[in-house]
Amino acid sequence: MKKIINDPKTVVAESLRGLAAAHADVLRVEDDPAIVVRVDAPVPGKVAVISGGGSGHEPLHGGFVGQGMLTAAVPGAVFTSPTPDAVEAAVKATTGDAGALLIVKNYTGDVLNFETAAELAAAEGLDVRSVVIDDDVAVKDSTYTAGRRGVGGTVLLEKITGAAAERGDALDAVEALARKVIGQVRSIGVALTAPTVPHAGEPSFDLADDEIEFGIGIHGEPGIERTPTVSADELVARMVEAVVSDLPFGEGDKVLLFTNSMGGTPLVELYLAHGIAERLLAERGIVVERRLVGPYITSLEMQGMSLTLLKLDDELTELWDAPVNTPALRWGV
Amino acid sequence: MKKIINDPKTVVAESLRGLAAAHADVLRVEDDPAIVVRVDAPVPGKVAVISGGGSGHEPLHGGFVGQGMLTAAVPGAVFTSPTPDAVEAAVKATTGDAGALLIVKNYTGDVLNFETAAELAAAEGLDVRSVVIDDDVAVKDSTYTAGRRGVGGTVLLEKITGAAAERGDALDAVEALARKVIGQVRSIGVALTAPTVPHAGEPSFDLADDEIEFGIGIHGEPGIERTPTVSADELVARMVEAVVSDLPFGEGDKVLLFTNSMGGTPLVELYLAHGIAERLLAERGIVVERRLVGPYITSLEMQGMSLTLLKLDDELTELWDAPVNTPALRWGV
Amino acid sequence: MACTAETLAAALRAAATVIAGHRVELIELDRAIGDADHGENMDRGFTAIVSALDTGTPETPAAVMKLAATTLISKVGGAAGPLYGTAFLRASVKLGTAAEVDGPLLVEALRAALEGVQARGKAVGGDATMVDALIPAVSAAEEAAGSDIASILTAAADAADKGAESTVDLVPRKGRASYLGERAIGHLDPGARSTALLLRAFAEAAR
Amino acid sequence: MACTAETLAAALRAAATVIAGHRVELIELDRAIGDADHGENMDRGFTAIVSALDTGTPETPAAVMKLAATTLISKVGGAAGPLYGTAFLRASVKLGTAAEVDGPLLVEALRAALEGVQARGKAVGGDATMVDALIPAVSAAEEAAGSDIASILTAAADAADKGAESTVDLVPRKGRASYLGERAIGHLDPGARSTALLLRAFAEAAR
Ligand SMILES: Nc1ncnc2c1ncn2[C@@H]1O[C@H](COP(=O)(O)OP(=O)(O)O)[C@@H](O)[C@H]1O
Ligand SMILES: Nc1ncnc2c1ncn2[C@@H]1O[C@H](COP(=O)(O)OP(=O)(O)O)[C@@H](O)[C@H]1O
Ligand SMILES: [Mg+2]
Ligand SMILES: [Mg+2]
Ligand SMILES: [Mg+2]
Ligand SMILES: [Mg+2]
Repeated sequence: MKKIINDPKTVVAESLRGLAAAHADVLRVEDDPAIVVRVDAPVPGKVAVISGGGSGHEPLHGGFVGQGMLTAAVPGAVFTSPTPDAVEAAVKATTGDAGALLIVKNYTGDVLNFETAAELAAAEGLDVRSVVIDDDVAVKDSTYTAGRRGVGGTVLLEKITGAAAERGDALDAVEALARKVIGQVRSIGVALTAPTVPHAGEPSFDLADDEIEFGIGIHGEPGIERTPTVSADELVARMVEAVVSDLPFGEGDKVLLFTNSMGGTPLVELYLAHGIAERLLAERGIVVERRLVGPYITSLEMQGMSLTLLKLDDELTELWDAPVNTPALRWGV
Repeated sequence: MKKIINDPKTVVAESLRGLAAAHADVLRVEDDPAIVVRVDAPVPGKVAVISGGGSGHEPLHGGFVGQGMLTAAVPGAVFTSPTPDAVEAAVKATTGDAGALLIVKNYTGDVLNFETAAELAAAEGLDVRSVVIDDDVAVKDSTYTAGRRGVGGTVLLEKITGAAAERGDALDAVEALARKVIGQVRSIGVALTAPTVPHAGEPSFDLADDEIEFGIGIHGEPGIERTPTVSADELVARMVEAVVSDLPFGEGDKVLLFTNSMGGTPLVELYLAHGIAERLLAERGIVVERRLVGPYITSLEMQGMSLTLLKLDDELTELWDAPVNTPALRWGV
Repeated sequence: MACTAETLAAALRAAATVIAGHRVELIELDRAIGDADHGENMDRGFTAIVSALDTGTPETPAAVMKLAATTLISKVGGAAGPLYGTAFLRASVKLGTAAEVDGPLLVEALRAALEGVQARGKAVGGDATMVDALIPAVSAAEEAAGSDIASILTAAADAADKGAESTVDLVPRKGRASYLGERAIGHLDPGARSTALLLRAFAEAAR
Repeated sequence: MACTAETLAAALRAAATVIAGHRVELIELDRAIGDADHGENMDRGFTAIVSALDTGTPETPAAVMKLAATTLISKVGGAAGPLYGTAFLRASVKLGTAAEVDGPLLVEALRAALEGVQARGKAVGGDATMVDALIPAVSAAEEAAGSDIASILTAAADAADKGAESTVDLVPRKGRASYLGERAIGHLDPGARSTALLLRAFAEAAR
């Protein structure tokens, strides 16, 4: 394992120190339990939008804290959901009368720990709602399983709900908006290589030189299918088909296309894949109105990419375009 | 080799198609020769700021085209300087009476090809100046050698000269400013792994699991020294020492600290390293007034990082803070 | 031998040593079908339990269990943190104010722990989770309810071992391994394994 | 046999075949001490020369050389593009309006090519670049100036081979390999190797 670290046990804490130093104008980091909080939180009269999860997916979530997006982020250990007391600390640090929305990615650990935190916060009289995002079409959904994972759609959900909270929407409205976004966003991911978790010291799965994992999550879990490497044209076509056919997205739909690097895939490849996705969507008559291209929800150094499609309407587009000032997403400010 | 590509020979052209599709609001891509041009170029009355070089360093340079930064970028093949006719095409597409500044990274190929292009453009009556950036302290400088490489400082130089051009500075002033920046910016890089050039198909150098390359460039050239892996504390201390002692930077100096990922290093590690650098500079009494953290000048999927320090004064800080609207750097807009 | 606050604390310390010794094994099991953190998570949690106990042993067995529960909940995270935390918390509630735990009370506490895990995680037997180790363990403990504590725990541990083994042939339906579907067949569930390890450690400590 | 526009074009086509055959070798040499693109760059350039010639052979040897020069300049990039481009351009200028190139004119053209490379790249002998293949090649050609074209080129190619070999023991002072300093000792310079390959291809074509 080769990493720029001192000790696997202190990676997250030390990294947060760097984040705080680099972005003192937009966020602050509180210790023990570690949370990342908007520098001006609590923002009076505004709904707090809070998310979190295991670390190793940066910039998610800490890099999205700031004006117009997250009010707080709760980073767990690498690939491990944060504990309820950390989530509760984030709620307390940011939540006033307007209440808070917790954005939870659908993993057993995240759901259970956030659930407990929400109960604790409710017991203190705070109005806290939770939404669970499960946009990964790779996983079969069923009430008897853990259900679909939350992946790329999380970034879009955080941006859009953060914008709604920023403009002063009430908690009911922000929650309803979140459910709407979750209902119309879908993603799929592939991995070319495996990430290496610092405390594990070895790649999370073994992949031959001519194999890829199709339908990967963001935690180094193997994908749903191991297939031979294929051309970018073929790979992206398969991904587009998986996402489009799921919702389904149809001719004339306006969408946001999010082409995401899992961390180790260079931009030159990512833009190449994005270009293919744009062409394939155009061929289907799907209208790409907004796009996001880059490493925004990653899995450490894993090479690979994901595609996310969100069906847009005027409201969502307006909220997407609204000013945002965070370490990783910034415009209009 | 595992990459999301169709054919090594068409990687750059296909990737540019994706770039153009993703950022049609700020730039356009012209074909044959391939150049990336600000969407509103030529901008009447304003100096054109143009850079370029081999591809594989994205977002450099194409991702920095837009309002307040580059007027045009000239992408060569992967790790190969562009040809003079491509540079000339970029000059012609963007340069009016105000003239153009060419930002050239100090590599034999870049210098020779841009030199020829500048001659061709001058022959057409255009006022074109060139500056050569050579900020890499890893390389010994001498008139008998190829001299220092241009690395991380290039990003800062492009931002600052782009801002000067945007506010309407004349070519003389922009050129003088560029020389000033080049005089007070220094960088050092390390690699933990080697990049793989698509047409080569194999990593550019072989590195054992317990070795790193210290003093690496951005083209997969091996570094100046191969050393055993060390802790992040030790690694960053060595890097800070190399950069600080070179200019040298001294107590009370105000600086911009740029902590750059070479592509494959995840943000969690990069912020960790950034935090260490901030601490070490503070211990030396060097005042970090601005910072940039992320993958901005990369070497494909290479894992590693670089540190760049630029000595600031009020003018440079103001130009750094000025609005910029490019795919990779955006604020104030 | 009945179980006091002191012996329970000692058993938790012993369990911490066992978990530390199997940290890498649990990471490897999770690496195969999950996200390679189960050993790290459990080790972090039990190391924290030992630290908490070092500041003084609570008065009653129930209080010791509660300390362990809250420590697990606040230090482990992931799926295992709330699930084991709930198990310990429910067991603690069942122990009430007793100064000593006898066989029947122990069995009740084990049953409560299982019910807590199922209430929280919604997994049933055959889903290839820690529940597949706990269900047979609780049944075996109930059958042995008349014997001494060591025998009850040994019976539970033996059954848990077998139950954990059974996950090898199952298609996981809960937790991270469920994403793999059929591909997870042939792999031991890490949480089932850690449950078996904990029960074995308690059994050994009770002797 | 004297050299006409047609034979020169044929020699360039032959050279393109040789470069294509050594593409991987040149990439590997550059991978060791540079950025792994020299073979790709040269192959791209000579493939383009062949395409350009396919649209019709220019009238004079000088025009053929000029076509090759401008193609290299506009298709190769990197250090090798402008350097080889300049070499071919200077040679072309020297060839003037001659319809056929004889031995003495060939030698003059080779000398001009060398001077062009040095004017452009500022490298001297011993810097471990293509110049170390070209200098001995030009000297050998000058010594053989009285013989026929094939003999002159063979003498140049033999000397270029030796000159290229000599770069193995040198510390590079120009180009990308110079960043490596002492670590580059033991490696053949890719540009010196491609120069030797080109001269050999021309010599073979002239027979
Ligand atoms: N819904 C559930 N019910 C019971 N046990 C579960 C459930 N989900 C997961 N587990 C158990 O948790 C274990 C994984 O724990 P751990 O790796 O620490 O957490 P995570 O899966 O969040 O990384 C699994 O091996 C399984 O035994
Ligand atoms: N200043 C120079 N003078 C002469 N030859 C040079 C000079 N710099 C580089 N070269 C030659 O160019 C070769 C490298 O070419 P190439 O790999 O195509 O370009 P780049 O170094 O830009 O990647 C070197 O092996 C060397 O022979
Ligand atoms: Mg986990
Ligand atoms: Mg090159
Ligand atoms: Mg796990
Ligand atoms: Mg090269």
